[in-house]
Amino acid sequence: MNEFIERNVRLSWHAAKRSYEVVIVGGGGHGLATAYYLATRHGITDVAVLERKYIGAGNTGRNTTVIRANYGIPEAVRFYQRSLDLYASLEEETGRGITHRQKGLLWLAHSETGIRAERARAELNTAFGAGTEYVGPDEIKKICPQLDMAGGGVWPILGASYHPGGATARHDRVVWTYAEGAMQRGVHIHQRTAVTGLIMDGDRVTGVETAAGPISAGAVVSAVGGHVTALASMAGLRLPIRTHPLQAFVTNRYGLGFDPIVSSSNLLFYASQTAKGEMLLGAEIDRQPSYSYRSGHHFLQSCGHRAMTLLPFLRNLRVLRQWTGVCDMSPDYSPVMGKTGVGGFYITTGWGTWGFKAIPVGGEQMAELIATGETPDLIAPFSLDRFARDRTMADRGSAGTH
Amino acid sequence: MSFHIPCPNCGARAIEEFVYGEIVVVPDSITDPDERNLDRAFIHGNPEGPTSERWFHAMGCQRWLTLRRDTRDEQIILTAR
Amino acid sequence: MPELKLFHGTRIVATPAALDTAVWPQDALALRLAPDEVFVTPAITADIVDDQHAIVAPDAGFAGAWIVPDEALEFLQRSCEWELPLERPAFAQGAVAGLPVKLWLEDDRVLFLVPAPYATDLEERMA
Amino acid sequence: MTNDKSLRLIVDGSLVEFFAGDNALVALLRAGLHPSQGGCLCLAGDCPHCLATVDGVSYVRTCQVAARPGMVIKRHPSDAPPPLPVGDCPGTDIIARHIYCDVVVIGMGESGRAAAAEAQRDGKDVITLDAAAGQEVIGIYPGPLVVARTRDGMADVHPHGEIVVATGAAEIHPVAPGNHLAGIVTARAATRLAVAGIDLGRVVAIGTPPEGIAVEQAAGELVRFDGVDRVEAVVMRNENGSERKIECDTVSIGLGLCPRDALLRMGNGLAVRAVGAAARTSDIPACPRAGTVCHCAGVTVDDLESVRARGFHELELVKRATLAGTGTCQGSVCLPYIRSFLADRGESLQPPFTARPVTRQLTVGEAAASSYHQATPRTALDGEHRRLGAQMERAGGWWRPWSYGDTVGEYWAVRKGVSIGDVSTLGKMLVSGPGALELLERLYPTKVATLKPGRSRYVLLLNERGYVLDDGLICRDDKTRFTLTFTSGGSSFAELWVRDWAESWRLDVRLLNQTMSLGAINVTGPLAHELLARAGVGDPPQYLHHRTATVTGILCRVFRLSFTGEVSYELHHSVADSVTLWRRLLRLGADLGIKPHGVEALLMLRLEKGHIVVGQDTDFDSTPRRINHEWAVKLDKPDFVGRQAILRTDKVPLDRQLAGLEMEGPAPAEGALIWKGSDYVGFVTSSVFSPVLGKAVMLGWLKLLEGELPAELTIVGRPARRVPTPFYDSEGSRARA
Repeated sequence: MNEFIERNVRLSWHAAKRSYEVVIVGGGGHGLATAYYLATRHGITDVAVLERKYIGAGNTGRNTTVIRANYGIPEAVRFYQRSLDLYASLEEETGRGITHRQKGLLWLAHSETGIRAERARAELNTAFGAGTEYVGPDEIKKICPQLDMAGGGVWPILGASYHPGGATARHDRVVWTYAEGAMQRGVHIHQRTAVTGLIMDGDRVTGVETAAGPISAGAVVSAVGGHVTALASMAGLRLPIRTHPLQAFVTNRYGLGFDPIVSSSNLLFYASQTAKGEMLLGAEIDRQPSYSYRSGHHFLQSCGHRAMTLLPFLRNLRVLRQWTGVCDMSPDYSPVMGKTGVGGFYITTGWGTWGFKAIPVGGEQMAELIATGETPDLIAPFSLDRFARDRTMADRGSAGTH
Repeated sequence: MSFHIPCPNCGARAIEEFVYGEIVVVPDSITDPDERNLDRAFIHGNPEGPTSERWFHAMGCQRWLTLRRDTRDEQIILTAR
Repeated sequence: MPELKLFHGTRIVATPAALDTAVWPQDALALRLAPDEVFVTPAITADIVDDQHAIVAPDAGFAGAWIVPDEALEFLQRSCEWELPLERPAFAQGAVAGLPVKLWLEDDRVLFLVPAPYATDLEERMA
Repeated sequence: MTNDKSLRLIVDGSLVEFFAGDNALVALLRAGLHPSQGGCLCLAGDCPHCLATVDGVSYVRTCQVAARPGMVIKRHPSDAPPPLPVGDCPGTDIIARHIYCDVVVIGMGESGRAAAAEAQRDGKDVITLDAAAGQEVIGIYPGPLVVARTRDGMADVHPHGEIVVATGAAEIHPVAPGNHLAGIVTARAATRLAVAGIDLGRVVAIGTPPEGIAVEQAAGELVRFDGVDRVEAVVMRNENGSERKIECDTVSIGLGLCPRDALLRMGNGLAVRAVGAAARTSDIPACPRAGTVCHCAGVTVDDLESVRARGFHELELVKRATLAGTGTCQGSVCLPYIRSFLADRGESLQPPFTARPVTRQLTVGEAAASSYHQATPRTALDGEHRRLGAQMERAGGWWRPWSYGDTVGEYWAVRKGVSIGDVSTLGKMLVSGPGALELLERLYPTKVATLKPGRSRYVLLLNERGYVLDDGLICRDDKTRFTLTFTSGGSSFAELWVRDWAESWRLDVRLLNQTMSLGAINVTGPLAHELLARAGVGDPPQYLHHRTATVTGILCRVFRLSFTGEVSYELHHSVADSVTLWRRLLRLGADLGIKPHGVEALLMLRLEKGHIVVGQDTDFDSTPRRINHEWAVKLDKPDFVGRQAILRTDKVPLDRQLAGLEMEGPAPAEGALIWKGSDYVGFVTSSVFSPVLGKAVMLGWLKLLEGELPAELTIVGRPARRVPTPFYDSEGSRARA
């Protein structure tokens, strides 16, 4: 008996119309959540989500499902804590299971400077509403008995910040829950519908071109991952985004027994056990920009090696599958959301390695922006024009892994 | 993703031996000095297709090389010193 | 595996043409690290290179050891992800055991050099 | 084949005899055991039914490993995945060997042998990898690279030419109620088991019969398998709709072939070619009516129907909604049926799932074979520090002595006597050539031309965003020759940066990075002159001057500067001389109370002077204005890297600034938040209780409130004040003494 078979969600597909009030490009988590919140919070249901493959085919379905709010700047801590809270209540709100598990997240330090950084993270997080505490070796061992505190004699574990709110949820179920919730309220979702151009009226975006013909829209939202530079350029926008691959792998299924999410600041890997029982391991992004989904052998070797150094029980686990997604990295490791300076065109991008965590809050805030025309306070710091305003959101708490 | 980069000094080596360097191109259409600087500092061409870039062979000769690579499939088209 | 020792020599940075035409002492080993850089061991005097702006610096920044070919190749087969040159003698450089290693391959011996700060790591990884 | 009684292995704690040549699966079947309680066995590494834990490794395909005396096999639990290992799994490091060749042939069946022979006839250097010989290819990667697990470690095969996939085809399994029972085998497996001497009893064949075995052929459509644990009968439906039950001990399944082309698809875009059965198109079996489709995840035909009816039509969505195809066999068994099912329900025949590594499983330990940690460099004095009992830390990318055990004592040695510190980790670079001056003028925000030979100057290094990348010194040696220093953390990056610009501007310069060739020892404290005099340098350079000198008989370049606030001389020398110089200085200064100081004491000393540490006190968007270093930037100079960005950002009101802070009592932790009333205004970047001042001194970020930096603040609940820096010796007379 497979408890993971989706038995509740019902997707209802519609024929495409020629015109919608809002067209959202990209049927991943952010696009679907935006549609869902437009419908549920603002009653805006004349909405189409256009997806070039199938819903969740891009980075939402490829990510490693960590949800956390232990970021490095107050603006980000507040933003992601809101997401953490929305995730925690999403099952109750929708009546659908997203396999949400609050697990706690350990961020390990291996040097004096690392200890200082994790203490500082705990201090900042706590002040802005995301519970994080500094923990010493004894507590670390209690939270995750599998850790080799000597770090294989190479990277001893000296301390950690512990973020009890750290959680995971099944990525596909998040996608389907938002898709179903939006569809139920009348939102159209069109798969296999790639956007090939933006329709401009003067300097305003008024619709999109697709292989099946043009669709006009009162507002167009780019919620694409990986191809945002090309899409934005159709509106004459140049973006501070570079797209990098991010790889991960899972082992076969084993009995549950690895409770927290563990991350190492120096070894740059992270590990958790999925609800299915697979050990899921990831590491930093590939350094070269690329749109290739091809997996590399060096990643498997290096990530496996680093993980095994702190978690020696991994040695004899068998690898099941490795895969690759692509991450749109911004220069300051923070998202880029909101108005673009081009009328009728909104953007949610720069999701780097932190996009999954932000799906609920990203969707909620984008929906509010589109519905009201006013940029909500929570996302105002993340606007595209912050680079020109010399107000970058440099966030060391988010750089490059998960 | 790992692939090999043909270093003109050392020979083909795995990408992990190198450090990536971007070649920034600011369009001529941008003429205001501040706007040119803003573009140069933050904007990325981020092309889906062939792109020119620099790689520093940190594990070998410790020199830069220039190459063209297709970001869709990682094919290397051309290398120069 | 023998203990790695510092190799005393001279680091020269000069125009490629000046290095191409320089004649090194017969007993010296000249490793061309880059078109404009050479490491000569043992140390030599400055006036060999025809470039008034050349940097000629005494250098003991590499630690190294000569290894018999069988041992060297056995180690390289598991620690070196790139193909060794076939001709001898030959100079080659790149990652070996995750470290920036320079190799001088002769018929009956192989010289391993690594920046001195990585000497301990190379010794451990060769052991 | 002889039955040697010494051949025993252990299955779930009991001894089981096997024959020489048996694989582990045959050994189990010979003993009347089924490795996973049931399911159609293929004996070819395709299905998930022979998985077991072998010698501590779960998910091993027992048909792919030779039985060995003493081998310990545990069957996976029938109702749950195998348990997560508890505690450490000791094991020897597995080695990966790199092999170079022209052509790789994967699979040594008939077509593989032919392809290998043909390549060899063409004079190619051929490597063959055959799963039957224990060489299991786990993936094809860009490079191209073929990675295989072999009996003596991993093999990383790098072909110059093509990769030939000759992996053959897998047999299609049955989907019908009862297909979880033991006693069902594929036709090829039936033949192999018979050859191995396993008694199959009465064999009924569905579809293509096995070779070399007497069978009863079952005609018609498969309805179900009957039995309790083992199959006892198979029920078939005739063309006229009537059912017929055929009693049996074994059912042989010959329902067609599906190419083992995962490697071919994984190598898409690389020089990969399939031959033989691996190149065929897949047989698509009839759409199943009932039964388990995916055994790895436990997905039935009803489950497929249920998710399809609720809008999951895409093959990938069906896979994700049921998890069919995501288990150990990665769709080998279920994929033909899911495609058949969706085609039957009116969708087009959809292409197979994306092929991803790994195709044959390996352990994490095997995956990590011959992988190395990024090494942390050590200075030539590493051994000295350890002998002195230093707490060694990774700092700025190097192993450095954090403290020798008495940080405050080390501190006072600098403030009142003399101390030495290992600063070999600083970046050091020589620049020479006609273009050297221009390079530095364009690279640094300071005026370089005015720097006289023999003089040094503190400099910031900026990027094109106008952010501070690093700081250090420019030291002029002569008209066309300079020495540059960088921070320890910046040293690995500095060479890339300088070379990139020199090339981009096409300047005629020579660059030599001496970071790893030169050691550096900082002699600091009011008695530093005295120590240097004893060391043979009676006329040391003036403040911010440098020259060559022989120190204790060792040739050094002596740079006078100060990071600690006291008189300081940095002695740059060959790494070959570091230990000798260090020991001689300690001996010469013994009666002066000399002590070496570690990084922790150094961080205290510099903080009292208000000196920043790039990376600790700066963030990656720190402009000179934000860190109060506008004095180091000469905007009246022609262009330099970062100039236009500073002109641009100067037009925007300042939002925050790094400032000096002080408070009574113990020092708060670095990272402590700074409040103005109930408003958050920033955080502390550096913090120490100053022994000489008797109060806590700090650097920290402050937000401007209504255009002003707040002055009266609260940190860790206590009052604090913004104050100018330096905190100590604000005139700088001690460093210049």
